[in-house]
Amino acid sequence: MQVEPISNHEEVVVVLEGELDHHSAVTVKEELDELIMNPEVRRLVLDMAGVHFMDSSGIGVVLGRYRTLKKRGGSVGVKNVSDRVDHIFKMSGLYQVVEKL
Amino acid sequence: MQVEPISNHEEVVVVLEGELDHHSAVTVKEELDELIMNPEVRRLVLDMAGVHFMDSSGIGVVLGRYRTLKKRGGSVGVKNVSDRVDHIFKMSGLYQVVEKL
Amino acid sequence: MKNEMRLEILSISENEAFARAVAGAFAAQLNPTLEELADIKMAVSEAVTNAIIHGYECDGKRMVEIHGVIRGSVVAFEVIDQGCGIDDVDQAREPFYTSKPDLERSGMGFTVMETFMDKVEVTSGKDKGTKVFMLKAIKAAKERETSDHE
Amino acid sequence: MKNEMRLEILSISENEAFARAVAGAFAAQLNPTLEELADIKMAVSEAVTNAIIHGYECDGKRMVEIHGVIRGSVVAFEVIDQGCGIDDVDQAREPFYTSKPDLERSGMGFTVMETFMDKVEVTSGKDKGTKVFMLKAIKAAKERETSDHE
Ligand SMILES: Nc1ncnc2c1ncn2[C@@H]1O[C@H](COP(=O)(O)OP(=O)(O)O)[C@@H](O)[C@H]1O
Ligand SMILES: Nc1ncnc2c1ncn2[C@@H]1O[C@H](COP(=O)(O)OP(=O)(O)O)[C@@H](O)[C@H]1O
Repeated sequence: MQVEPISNHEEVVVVLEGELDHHSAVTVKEELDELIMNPEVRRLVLDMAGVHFMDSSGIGVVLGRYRTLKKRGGSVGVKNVSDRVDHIFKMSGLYQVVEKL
Repeated sequence: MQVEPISNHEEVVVVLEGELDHHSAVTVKEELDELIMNPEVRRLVLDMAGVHFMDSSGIGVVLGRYRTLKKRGGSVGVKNVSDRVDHIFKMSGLYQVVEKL
Repeated sequence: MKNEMRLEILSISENEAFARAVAGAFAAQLNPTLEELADIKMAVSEAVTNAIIHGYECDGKRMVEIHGVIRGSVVAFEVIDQGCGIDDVDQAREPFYTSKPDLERSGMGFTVMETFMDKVEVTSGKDKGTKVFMLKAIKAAKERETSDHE
Repeated sequence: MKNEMRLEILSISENEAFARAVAGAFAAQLNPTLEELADIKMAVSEAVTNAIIHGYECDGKRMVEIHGVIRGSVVAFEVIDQGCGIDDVDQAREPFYTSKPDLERSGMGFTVMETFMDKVEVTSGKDKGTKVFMLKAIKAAKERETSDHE
Protein backbone atom coordinates (compact mmCIF):
# COMPACT_ATOMS: atom_id res chain seq x y z
CA MET A 1 0.00 0.00 0.00
CA GLN A 2 1.39 3.38 -1.03
CA VAL A 3 0.54 6.64 0.72
CA GLU A 4 1.35 9.63 -1.50
CA PRO A 5 0.65 13.14 -0.14
CA ILE A 6 -0.01 15.59 -2.98
CA SER A 7 -0.80 18.72 -1.02
CA ASN A 8 0.30 19.46 2.48
CA HIS A 9 -1.09 22.71 3.86
CA GLU A 10 -4.29 23.33 5.79
CA GLU A 11 -5.84 20.69 3.58
CA VAL A 12 -3.86 17.48 3.15
CA VAL A 13 -4.70 15.46 0.06
CA VAL A 14 -3.37 11.90 0.02
CA VAL A 15 -3.46 9.33 -2.77
CA LEU A 16 -3.79 5.75 -1.51
CA GLU A 17 -2.72 3.00 -3.82
CA GLY A 18 -2.77 -0.78 -3.36
CA GLU A 19 -4.56 -3.10 -0.93
CA LEU A 20 -6.01 -1.73 2.28
CA ASP A 21 -6.35 -4.60 4.76
CA HIS A 22 -5.50 -5.02 8.44
CA HIS A 23 -1.86 -5.63 7.59
CA SER A 24 -1.36 -2.49 5.51
CA ALA A 25 -3.71 -0.43 7.72
CA VAL A 26 -1.12 -0.42 10.49
CA THR A 27 1.42 1.55 8.45
CA VAL A 28 -1.16 3.59 6.54
CA LYS A 29 -2.48 4.90 9.87
CA GLU A 30 1.02 5.86 11.00
CA GLU A 31 1.79 7.64 7.75
CA LEU A 32 -1.51 9.51 7.73
CA ASP A 33 -1.15 10.51 11.38
CA GLU A 34 2.24 11.98 10.62
CA LEU A 35 0.79 13.99 7.73
CA ILE A 36 -1.98 15.49 9.88
CA MET A 37 0.13 15.86 13.04
CA ASN A 38 0.56 19.62 12.51
CA PRO A 39 -2.40 21.17 14.37
CA GLU A 40 -2.88 23.67 11.52
CA VAL A 41 -4.13 20.86 9.30
CA ARG A 42 -7.94 21.13 9.22
CA ARG A 43 -8.88 18.73 6.50
CA LEU A 44 -7.76 15.37 5.16
CA VAL A 45 -8.87 14.19 1.71
CA LEU A 46 -8.22 10.56 0.78
CA ASP A 47 -8.12 9.81 -2.94
CA MET A 48 -9.00 6.12 -3.14
CA ALA A 49 -8.97 5.60 -6.92
CA GLY A 50 -5.99 3.25 -6.63
CA VAL A 51 -7.33 1.11 -3.77
CA HIS A 52 -8.04 -2.16 -5.54
CA PHE A 53 -8.79 -4.11 -2.39
CA MET A 54 -10.32 -2.98 0.88
CA ASP A 55 -12.02 -4.86 3.68
CA SER A 56 -13.56 -3.58 6.92
CA SER A 57 -10.11 -2.60 8.22
CA GLY A 58 -10.37 0.40 5.87
CA ILE A 59 -13.35 1.76 7.80
CA GLY A 60 -11.25 2.05 10.93
CA VAL A 61 -8.50 3.85 9.04
CA VAL A 62 -10.88 6.58 7.85
CA LEU A 63 -12.87 6.85 11.09
CA GLY A 64 -9.76 7.07 13.24
CA ARG A 65 -8.40 10.05 11.24
CA TYR A 66 -11.86 11.64 11.33
CA ARG A 67 -11.83 11.50 15.15
CA THR A 68 -8.44 13.19 15.32
CA LEU A 69 -9.46 16.05 13.02
CA LYS A 70 -12.91 16.49 14.53
CA LYS A 71 -11.29 17.32 17.88
CA ARG A 72 -9.71 20.37 16.28
CA GLY A 73 -12.86 21.29 14.33
CA GLY A 74 -11.58 19.73 11.11
CA SER A 75 -13.03 17.23 8.67
CA VAL A 76 -12.29 14.28 6.38
CA GLY A 77 -13.34 13.63 2.78
CA VAL A 78 -12.94 10.63 0.50
CA LYS A 79 -12.91 10.73 -3.26
CA ASN A 80 -12.80 8.38 -6.24
CA VAL A 81 -14.14 5.48 -4.21
CA SER A 82 -14.90 2.38 -6.29
CA ASP A 83 -18.41 0.86 -6.15
CA ARG A 84 -17.09 -1.82 -3.85
CA VAL A 85 -15.44 0.53 -1.37
CA ASP A 86 -18.53 2.74 -1.59
CA HIS A 87 -20.67 -0.24 -0.58
CA ILE A 88 -18.57 -0.92 2.51
CA PHE A 89 -18.50 2.75 3.51
CA LYS A 90 -22.31 2.95 3.13
CA MET A 91 -22.85 -0.21 5.20
CA SER A 92 -20.79 1.26 7.98
CA GLY A 93 -22.57 4.63 8.03
CA LEU A 94 -19.27 6.34 7.32
CA TYR A 95 -20.85 8.98 5.10
CA GLN A 96 -22.72 10.34 8.13
CA VAL A 97 -19.46 11.90 9.27
CA VAL A 98 -17.12 11.80 6.29
CA GLU A 99 -17.87 13.67 3.09
CA LYS A 100 -17.89 11.79 -0.21
CA LEU A 101 -16.41 14.10 -2.86
CA MET B 1 -5.95 -23.17 -23.01
CA GLN B 2 -7.40 -22.19 -26.38
CA VAL B 3 -6.58 -23.96 -29.64
CA GLU B 4 -7.45 -21.78 -32.64
CA PRO B 5 -6.78 -23.13 -36.16
CA ILE B 6 -6.18 -20.30 -38.61
CA SER B 7 -5.40 -22.28 -41.73
CA ASN B 8 -6.48 -25.78 -42.43
CA HIS B 9 -5.12 -27.17 -45.68
CA GLU B 10 -1.92 -29.09 -46.35
CA GLU B 11 -0.35 -26.87 -43.73
CA VAL B 12 -2.30 -26.43 -40.50
CA VAL B 13 -1.45 -23.32 -38.49
CA VAL B 14 -2.73 -23.26 -34.93
CA VAL B 15 -2.63 -20.46 -32.38
CA LEU B 16 -2.26 -21.70 -28.81
CA GLU B 17 -3.32 -19.37 -26.05
CA GLY B 18 -3.22 -19.82 -22.28
CA GLU B 19 -1.39 -22.20 -19.97
CA LEU B 20 0.07 -25.42 -21.32
CA ASP B 21 0.47 -27.87 -18.45
CA HIS B 22 -0.35 -31.56 -17.99
CA HIS B 23 -4.00 -30.73 -17.35
CA SER B 24 -4.54 -28.68 -20.50
CA ALA B 25 -2.20 -30.88 -22.56
CA VAL B 26 -4.76 -33.67 -22.54
CA THR B 27 -7.35 -31.65 -24.48
CA VAL B 28 -4.80 -29.74 -26.57
CA LYS B 29 -3.47 -33.08 -27.87
CA GLU B 30 -6.97 -34.23 -28.77
CA GLU B 31 -7.79 -31.00 -30.58
CA LEU B 32 -4.50 -30.98 -32.49
CA ASP B 33 -4.86 -34.64 -33.45
CA GLU B 34 -8.27 -33.89 -34.87
CA LEU B 35 -6.87 -31.02 -36.93
CA ILE B 36 -4.10 -33.18 -38.43
CA MET B 37 -6.19 -36.33 -38.77
CA ASN B 38 -6.69 -35.83 -42.52
CA PRO B 39 -3.71 -37.69 -44.12
CA GLU B 40 -3.29 -34.85 -46.63
CA VAL B 41 -2.01 -32.60 -43.84
CA ARG B 42 1.79 -32.49 -44.15
CA ARG B 43 2.74 -29.76 -41.79
CA LEU B 44 1.66 -28.39 -38.40
CA VAL B 45 2.74 -24.92 -37.28
CA LEU B 46 2.12 -23.97 -33.64
CA ASP B 47 2.01 -20.25 -32.93
CA MET B 48 2.92 -20.01 -29.24
CA ALA B 49 2.87 -16.24 -28.75
CA GLY B 50 -0.08 -16.54 -26.36
CA VAL B 51 1.32 -19.37 -24.22
CA HIS B 52 2.04 -17.57 -20.98
CA PHE B 53 2.85 -20.69 -19.00
CA MET B 54 4.39 -23.95 -20.13
CA ASP B 55 6.13 -26.75 -18.24
CA SER B 56 7.68 -29.98 -19.52
CA SER B 57 4.24 -31.30 -20.45
CA GLY B 58 4.43 -28.99 -23.47
CA ILE B 59 7.41 -30.90 -24.85
CA GLY B 60 5.34 -34.05 -25.09
CA VAL B 61 2.55 -32.19 -26.89
CA VAL B 62 4.89 -31.02 -29.65
CA LEU B 63 6.90 -34.24 -29.91
CA GLY B 64 3.80 -36.41 -30.08
CA ARG B 65 2.40 -34.45 -33.06
CA TYR B 66 5.84 -34.52 -34.69
CA ARG B 67 5.83 -38.32 -34.52
CA THR B 68 2.43 -38.55 -36.19
CA LEU B 69 3.40 -36.25 -39.05
CA LYS B 70 6.85 -37.75 -39.53
CA LYS B 71 5.24 -41.10 -40.33
CA ARG B 72 3.63 -39.53 -43.37
CA GLY B 73 6.74 -37.56 -44.34
CA GLY B 74 5.46 -34.34 -42.77
CA SER B 75 6.94 -31.86 -40.29
CA VAL B 76 6.20 -29.57 -37.37
CA GLY B 77 7.23 -25.96 -36.75
CA VAL B 78 6.83 -23.67 -33.76
CA LYS B 79 6.78 -19.89 -33.89
CA ASN B 80 6.67 -16.91 -31.56
CA VAL B 81 8.06 -18.91 -28.65
CA SER B 82 8.85 -16.80 -25.57
CA ASP B 83 12.37 -16.90 -24.11
CA ARG B 84 11.11 -19.20 -21.39
CA VAL B 85 9.45 -21.69 -23.71
CA ASP B 86 12.52 -21.48 -25.95
CA HIS B 87 14.70 -22.44 -22.98
CA ILE B 88 12.63 -25.56 -22.27
CA PHE B 89 12.53 -26.57 -25.93
CA LYS B 90 16.31 -26.17 -26.17
CA MET B 91 16.92 -28.20 -23.00
CA SER B 92 14.86 -31.01 -24.42
CA GLY B 93 16.60 -31.07 -27.80
CA LEU B 94 13.27 -30.40 -29.49
CA TYR B 95 14.81 -28.19 -32.18
CA GLN B 96 16.69 -31.21 -33.53
CA VAL B 97 13.42 -32.39 -35.07
CA VAL B 98 11.05 -29.43 -34.93
CA GLU B 99 11.75 -26.22 -36.84
CA LYS B 100 11.76 -22.91 -34.97
CA LEU B 101 10.23 -20.32 -37.30
CA MET C 1 -16.97 -29.87 -10.38
CA LYS C 2 -15.69 -31.27 -7.10
CA ASN C 3 -12.57 -30.14 -5.35
CA GLU C 4 -10.98 -29.75 -1.94
CA MET C 5 -8.06 -28.02 -0.32
CA ARG C 6 -6.66 -27.43 3.14
CA LEU C 7 -4.27 -24.63 3.91
CA GLU C 8 -2.42 -23.85 7.12
CA ILE C 9 -0.72 -20.50 7.48
CA LEU C 10 1.22 -18.77 10.19
CA SER C 11 -0.91 -16.21 12.04
CA ILE C 12 0.96 -13.14 10.83
CA SER C 13 -0.73 -10.23 9.14
CA GLU C 14 1.38 -10.67 5.98
CA ASN C 15 -0.65 -13.82 5.36
CA GLU C 16 -3.97 -11.97 5.07
CA ALA C 17 -3.11 -11.09 1.46
CA PHE C 18 -1.76 -14.59 0.85
CA ALA C 19 -4.91 -16.22 2.23
CA ARG C 20 -7.22 -14.22 0.00
CA ALA C 21 -5.02 -14.88 -3.04
CA VAL C 22 -5.32 -18.62 -2.33
CA ALA C 23 -9.09 -18.39 -1.78
CA GLY C 24 -9.36 -16.47 -5.05
CA ALA C 25 -7.25 -18.96 -6.99
CA PHE C 26 -9.31 -21.85 -5.60
CA ALA C 27 -12.66 -20.23 -6.40
CA ALA C 28 -11.35 -19.22 -9.86
CA GLN C 29 -11.85 -22.86 -10.90
CA LEU C 30 -15.58 -22.10 -11.11
CA ASN C 31 -14.97 -19.13 -13.44
CA PRO C 32 -16.69 -16.61 -11.18
CA THR C 33 -17.22 -13.02 -12.28
CA LEU C 34 -14.64 -10.49 -11.07
CA GLU C 35 -17.32 -9.26 -8.70
CA GLU C 36 -17.91 -12.69 -7.17
CA LEU C 37 -14.18 -13.24 -6.89
CA ALA C 38 -13.77 -9.94 -5.05
CA ASP C 39 -16.65 -10.87 -2.70
CA ILE C 40 -14.92 -14.13 -1.78
CA LYS C 41 -11.52 -12.51 -1.27
CA MET C 42 -13.03 -9.87 0.99
CA ALA C 43 -14.97 -12.35 3.13
CA VAL C 44 -11.97 -14.66 3.55
CA SER C 45 -9.78 -11.68 4.35
CA GLU C 46 -12.16 -10.68 7.17
CA ALA C 47 -12.27 -14.16 8.71
CA VAL C 48 -8.50 -14.66 8.51
CA THR C 49 -7.86 -11.21 9.97
CA ASN C 50 -10.19 -12.06 12.86
CA ALA C 51 -8.37 -15.33 13.52
CA ILE C 52 -5.06 -13.46 13.64
CA ILE C 53 -6.01 -10.43 15.73
CA HIS C 54 -8.86 -11.75 17.88
CA GLY C 55 -8.40 -15.54 17.98
CA TYR C 56 -4.65 -15.52 18.49
CA GLU C 57 -4.40 -11.91 19.69
CA CYS C 58 -1.52 -11.36 17.28
CA ASP C 59 0.60 -14.25 18.57
CA GLY C 60 2.36 -14.82 15.25
CA LYS C 61 3.43 -18.38 15.99
CA ARG C 62 0.03 -20.06 15.76
CA MET C 63 -1.56 -21.55 12.64
CA VAL C 64 -4.77 -20.52 10.92
CA GLU C 65 -6.50 -23.22 8.87
CA ILE C 66 -8.49 -22.60 5.72
CA HIS C 67 -10.49 -25.38 4.12
CA GLY C 68 -11.93 -24.89 0.69
CA VAL C 69 -14.56 -27.07 -0.92
CA ILE C 70 -16.14 -26.93 -4.36
CA ARG C 71 -19.31 -28.92 -4.97
CA GLY C 72 -21.04 -28.26 -8.25
CA SER C 73 -21.38 -24.51 -8.59
CA VAL C 74 -20.88 -23.76 -4.90
CA VAL C 75 -17.63 -22.80 -3.22
CA ALA C 76 -17.32 -22.90 0.57
CA PHE C 77 -14.56 -21.97 2.98
CA GLU C 78 -13.95 -22.73 6.63
CA VAL C 79 -11.55 -20.48 8.49
CA ILE C 80 -10.45 -22.12 11.73
CA ASP C 81 -8.33 -21.01 14.67
CA GLN C 82 -7.59 -22.72 17.99
CA GLY C 83 -7.53 -19.39 19.79
CA CYS C 84 -9.46 -17.69 22.58
CA GLY C 85 -12.88 -18.24 21.03
CA ILE C 86 -16.03 -16.11 21.23
CA ASP C 87 -18.18 -16.11 24.32
CA ASP C 88 -21.33 -14.61 22.82
CA VAL C 89 -21.48 -15.30 19.08
CA ASP C 90 -24.78 -13.42 18.55
CA GLN C 91 -23.30 -10.28 20.06
CA ALA C 92 -20.08 -10.70 18.03
CA ARG C 93 -22.07 -10.87 14.80
CA GLU C 94 -23.94 -7.64 15.48
CA PRO C 95 -22.90 -4.76 13.20
CA PHE C 96 -20.48 -2.38 14.93
CA TYR C 97 -19.75 -4.71 17.84
CA THR C 98 -16.04 -4.98 18.43
CA SER C 99 -14.01 -6.03 21.45
CA LYS C 100 -11.01 -4.11 20.10
CA PRO C 101 -12.04 -0.47 19.52
CA ASP C 102 -8.51 0.46 20.65
CA LEU C 103 -7.17 -1.23 17.49
CA GLU C 104 -9.63 0.91 15.47
CA ARG C 105 -11.60 -2.15 14.48
CA SER C 106 -15.00 -1.18 13.13
CA GLY C 107 -16.97 -4.22 14.24
CA MET C 108 -18.12 -4.71 10.65
CA GLY C 109 -16.15 -7.88 9.82
CA PHE C 110 -18.99 -10.37 10.26
CA THR C 111 -21.43 -7.99 8.56
CA VAL C 112 -19.12 -7.82 5.52
CA MET C 113 -18.91 -11.63 5.40
CA GLU C 114 -22.70 -11.90 5.59
CA THR C 115 -23.20 -9.25 2.92
CA PHE C 116 -20.83 -10.71 0.36
CA MET C 117 -21.37 -14.45 0.91
CA ASP C 118 -24.64 -16.41 0.68
CA LYS C 119 -24.30 -18.06 4.09
CA VAL C 120 -22.09 -17.58 7.15
CA GLU C 121 -22.02 -19.91 10.16
CA VAL C 122 -19.90 -19.32 13.25
CA THR C 123 -19.01 -22.10 15.68
CA SER C 124 -17.12 -20.93 18.75
CA GLY C 125 -16.93 -20.92 22.50
CA LYS C 126 -14.68 -19.40 25.13
CA ASP C 127 -11.20 -21.01 24.82
CA LYS C 128 -12.58 -23.44 22.22
CA GLY C 129 -11.29 -21.67 19.11
CA THR C 130 -13.45 -20.40 16.30
CA LYS C 131 -14.69 -21.86 13.03
CA VAL C 132 -16.28 -19.62 10.43
CA PHE C 133 -18.03 -21.42 7.57
CA MET C 134 -18.91 -19.36 4.47
CA LEU C 135 -20.56 -20.39 1.26
CA LYS C 136 -21.23 -18.76 -2.08
CA ALA C 137 -23.03 -20.04 -5.17
CA ILE C 138 -21.32 -18.96 -8.38
CA LYS C 139 -24.07 -17.95 -10.79
CA ALA C 140 -22.30 -18.54 -14.10
CA ALA C 141 -21.14 -21.96 -12.87
CA LYS C 142 -24.72 -22.79 -11.93
CA GLU C 143 -25.91 -21.86 -15.44
CA ARG C 144 -23.12 -23.91 -17.04
CA GLU C 145 -24.13 -26.87 -14.88
CA THR C 146 -27.77 -26.61 -15.83
CA SER C 147 -26.99 -26.40 -19.54
CA ASP C 148 -24.62 -29.39 -19.25
CA HIS C 149 -27.54 -31.48 -18.03
CA GLU C 150 -29.86 -30.50 -20.87
CA MET D 1 11.21 -12.48 6.64
CA LYS D 2 9.97 -15.77 8.05
CA ASN D 3 6.85 -17.56 6.97
CA GLU D 4 5.31 -20.98 6.62
CA MET D 5 2.37 -22.64 4.93
CA ARG D 6 1.01 -26.11 4.37
CA LEU D 7 -1.41 -26.92 1.61
CA GLU D 8 -3.24 -30.15 0.85
CA ILE D 9 -4.97 -30.54 -2.48
CA LEU D 10 -6.92 -33.28 -4.17
CA SER D 11 -4.78 -35.13 -6.73
CA ILE D 12 -6.70 -33.96 -9.80
CA SER D 13 -5.04 -32.26 -12.74
CA GLU D 14 -7.19 -29.13 -12.29
CA ASN D 15 -5.12 -28.47 -9.17
CA GLU D 16 -1.83 -28.16 -11.05
CA ALA D 17 -2.73 -24.56 -11.94
CA PHE D 18 -4.04 -23.93 -8.43
CA ALA D 19 -0.87 -25.29 -6.82
CA ARG D 20 1.40 -23.04 -8.87
CA ALA D 21 -0.82 -20.03 -8.19
CA VAL D 22 -0.47 -20.70 -4.45
CA ALA D 23 3.30 -21.22 -4.71
CA GLY D 24 3.52 -17.96 -6.66
CA ALA D 25 1.42 -16.02 -4.15
CA PHE D 26 3.52 -17.38 -1.28
CA ALA D 27 6.85 -16.55 -2.94
CA ALA D 28 5.50 -13.13 -3.95
CA GLN D 29 6.02 -12.05 -0.32
CA LEU D 30 9.75 -11.82 -1.12
CA ASN D 31 9.08 -9.49 -4.09
CA PRO D 32 10.80 -11.77 -6.62
CA THR D 33 11.28 -10.69 -10.22
CA LEU D 34 8.69 -11.93 -12.72
CA GLU D 35 11.38 -14.28 -13.97
CA GLU D 36 12.02 -15.79 -10.53
CA LEU D 37 8.28 -16.12 -9.94
CA ALA D 38 7.87 -17.97 -13.23
CA ASP D 39 10.77 -20.29 -12.31
CA ILE D 40 9.08 -21.20 -9.04
CA LYS D 41 5.67 -21.75 -10.62
CA MET D 42 7.18 -23.99 -13.25
CA ALA D 43 9.16 -26.12 -10.78
CA VAL D 44 6.18 -26.56 -8.44
CA SER D 45 3.97 -27.39 -11.39
CA GLU D 46 6.36 -30.20 -12.39
CA ALA D 47 6.52 -31.71 -8.91
CA VAL D 48 2.75 -31.54 -8.37
CA THR D 49 2.09 -33.03 -11.82
CA ASN D 50 4.46 -35.89 -10.97
CA ALA D 51 2.67 -36.55 -7.67
CA ILE D 52 -0.66 -36.71 -9.51
CA ILE D 53 0.28 -38.80 -12.53
CA HIS D 54 3.16 -40.92 -11.24
CA GLY D 55 2.74 -41.01 -7.44
CA TYR D 56 -1.00 -41.53 -7.43
CA GLU D 57 -1.26 -42.77 -11.02
CA CYS D 58 -4.18 -40.40 -11.58
CA ASP D 59 -6.26 -41.68 -8.65
CA GLY D 60 -8.05 -38.38 -8.09
CA LYS D 61 -9.08 -39.11 -4.50
CA ARG D 62 -5.65 -38.84 -2.87
CA MET D 63 -4.09 -35.70 -1.41
CA VAL D 64 -0.89 -33.95 -2.48
CA GLU D 65 0.84 -31.87 0.19
CA ILE D 66 2.81 -28.72 -0.47
CA HIS D 67 4.81 -27.08 2.28
CA GLY D 68 6.22 -23.63 1.76
CA VAL D 69 8.86 -21.98 3.92
CA ILE D 70 10.41 -18.53 3.74
CA ARG D 71 13.59 -17.88 5.70
CA GLY D 72 15.29 -14.60 4.99
CA SER D 73 15.58 -14.27 1.24
CA VAL D 74 15.11 -17.97 0.51
CA VAL D 75 11.87 -19.69 -0.40
CA ALA D 76 11.58 -23.47 -0.28
CA PHE D 77 8.84 -25.91 -1.16
CA GLU D 78 8.27 -29.57 -0.37
CA VAL D 79 5.86 -31.48 -2.60
CA ILE D 80 4.79 -34.70 -0.94
CA ASP D 81 2.69 -37.66 -2.00
CA GLN D 82 2.00 -40.98 -0.27
CA GLY D 83 1.92 -42.79 -3.58
CA CYS D 84 3.86 -45.59 -5.28
CA GLY D 85 7.27 -44.01 -4.77
CA ILE D 86 10.39 -44.19 -6.93
CA ASP D 87 12.55 -47.28 -6.94
CA ASP D 88 15.68 -45.74 -8.48
CA VAL D 89 15.82 -42.00 -7.82
CA ASP D 90 19.08 -41.46 -9.73
CA GLN D 91 17.59 -42.99 -12.85
CA ALA D 92 14.36 -40.99 -12.41
CA ARG D 93 16.33 -37.73 -12.26
CA GLU D 94 18.17 -38.42 -15.53
CA PRO D 95 17.07 -36.16 -18.39
CA PHE D 96 14.64 -37.93 -20.73
CA TYR D 97 13.98 -40.83 -18.38
CA THR D 98 10.26 -41.44 -18.06
CA SER D 99 8.27 -44.47 -16.97
CA LYS D 100 5.24 -43.18 -18.86
CA PRO D 101 6.21 -42.60 -22.52
CA ASP D 102 2.69 -43.77 -23.41
CA LEU D 103 1.34 -40.61 -21.73
CA GLU D 104 3.76 -38.60 -23.91
CA ARG D 105 5.76 -37.57 -20.88
CA SER D 106 9.14 -36.19 -21.89
CA GLY D 107 11.15 -37.26 -18.87
CA MET D 108 12.28 -33.65 -18.41
CA GLY D 109 10.34 -32.83 -15.23
CA PHE D 110 13.21 -33.22 -12.76
CA THR D 111 15.60 -31.52 -15.18
CA VAL D 112 13.28 -28.51 -15.36
CA MET D 113 13.11 -28.35 -11.54
CA GLU D 114 16.90 -28.51 -11.30
CA THR D 115 17.35 -25.85 -13.97
CA PHE D 116 14.97 -23.29 -12.50
CA MET D 117 15.57 -23.83 -8.76
CA ASP D 118 18.84 -23.56 -6.83
CA LYS D 119 18.56 -26.96 -5.17
CA VAL D 120 16.35 -30.04 -5.60
CA GLU D 121 16.33 -33.04 -3.26
CA VAL D 122 14.24 -36.15 -3.82
CA THR D 123 13.39 -38.58 -1.01
CA SER D 124 11.53 -41.66 -2.14
CA GLY D 125 11.36 -45.42 -2.15
CA LYS D 126 9.11 -48.08 -3.61
CA ASP D 127 5.65 -47.79 -1.97
CA LYS D 128 7.04 -45.17 0.42
CA GLY D 129 5.70 -42.09 -1.35
CA THR D 130 7.83 -39.24 -2.65
CA LYS D 131 9.05 -35.97 -1.23
CA VAL D 132 10.60 -33.36 -3.49
CA PHE D 133 12.34 -30.48 -1.72
CA MET D 134 13.17 -27.40 -3.80
CA LEU D 135 14.81 -24.16 -2.80
CA LYS D 136 15.42 -20.83 -4.46
CA ALA D 137 17.21 -17.71 -3.22
CA ILE D 138 15.47 -14.51 -4.31
CA LYS D 139 18.20 -12.09 -5.36
CA ALA D 140 16.40 -8.80 -4.76
CA ALA D 141 15.28 -10.02 -1.32
CA LYS D 142 18.89 -10.93 -0.54
CA GLU D 143 20.02 -7.42 -1.47
CA ARG D 144 17.23 -5.85 0.59
CA GLU D 145 18.29 -7.99 3.54
CA THR D 146 21.92 -7.00 3.26
CA SER D 147 21.11 -3.31 3.05
CA ASP D 148 18.76 -3.64 6.05
CA HIS D 149 21.69 -4.80 8.11
CA GLU D 150 23.95 -1.96 7.07
N1 LIG E 1 -11.62 -15.74 15.34
C1 LIG E 1 -12.06 -15.03 16.41
N2 LIG E 1 -11.64 -15.35 17.65
C2 LIG E 1 -12.07 -14.66 18.74
N3 LIG E 1 -12.95 -13.64 18.67
C3 LIG E 1 -13.42 -13.28 17.47
C4 LIG E 1 -13.01 -13.95 16.28
N4 LIG E 1 -13.66 -13.38 15.23
C5 LIG E 1 -14.42 -12.40 15.75
N5 LIG E 1 -14.29 -12.33 17.10
C6 LIG E 1 -15.00 -11.40 18.01
O1 LIG E 1 -16.11 -10.85 17.32
C7 LIG E 1 -16.02 -9.43 17.29
C8 LIG E 1 -16.66 -8.88 16.03
O2 LIG E 1 -15.92 -9.29 14.89
P1 LIG E 1 -16.01 -8.44 13.56
O3 LIG E 1 -17.44 -8.24 13.20
O4 LIG E 1 -15.15 -9.09 12.53
O5 LIG E 1 -15.43 -7.01 13.92
P2 LIG E 1 -13.94 -6.51 14.26
O6 LIG E 1 -12.94 -7.49 13.71
O7 LIG E 1 -13.85 -5.20 13.55
O8 LIG E 1 -13.86 -6.39 15.74
C9 LIG E 1 -14.55 -9.13 17.43
O9 LIG E 1 -14.31 -7.83 17.92
C10 LIG E 1 -14.12 -10.23 18.41
O10 LIG E 1 -14.44 -9.90 19.73
N1 LIG F 1 5.96 -38.32 -7.30
C1 LIG F 1 6.41 -39.40 -7.99
N2 LIG F 1 5.98 -40.63 -7.66
C2 LIG F 1 6.42 -41.73 -8.35
N3 LIG F 1 7.26 -41.65 -9.39
C3 LIG F 1 7.72 -40.44 -9.76
C4 LIG F 1 7.33 -39.26 -9.09
N4 LIG F 1 7.95 -38.21 -9.68
C5 LIG F 1 8.71 -38.72 -10.65
N5 LIG F 1 8.59 -40.07 -10.72
C6 LIG F 1 9.29 -40.97 -11.64
O1 LIG F 1 10.39 -40.29 -12.21
C7 LIG F 1 10.30 -40.27 -13.63
C8 LIG F 1 10.92 -39.01 -14.19
O2 LIG F 1 10.18 -37.88 -13.79
P1 LIG F 1 10.24 -36.55 -14.65
O3 LIG F 1 11.67 -36.19 -14.87
O4 LIG F 1 9.39 -35.54 -13.99
O5 LIG F 1 9.65 -36.94 -16.07
P2 LIG F 1 8.15 -37.28 -16.56
O6 LIG F 1 7.17 -36.74 -15.57
O7 LIG F 1 8.07 -36.59 -17.88
O8 LIG F 1 8.08 -38.77 -16.66
C9 LIG F 1 8.82 -40.45 -13.91
O9 LIG F 1 8.57 -40.96 -15.21
C10 LIG F 1 8.41 -41.41 -12.80
O10 LIG F 1 8.75 -42.73 -13.13
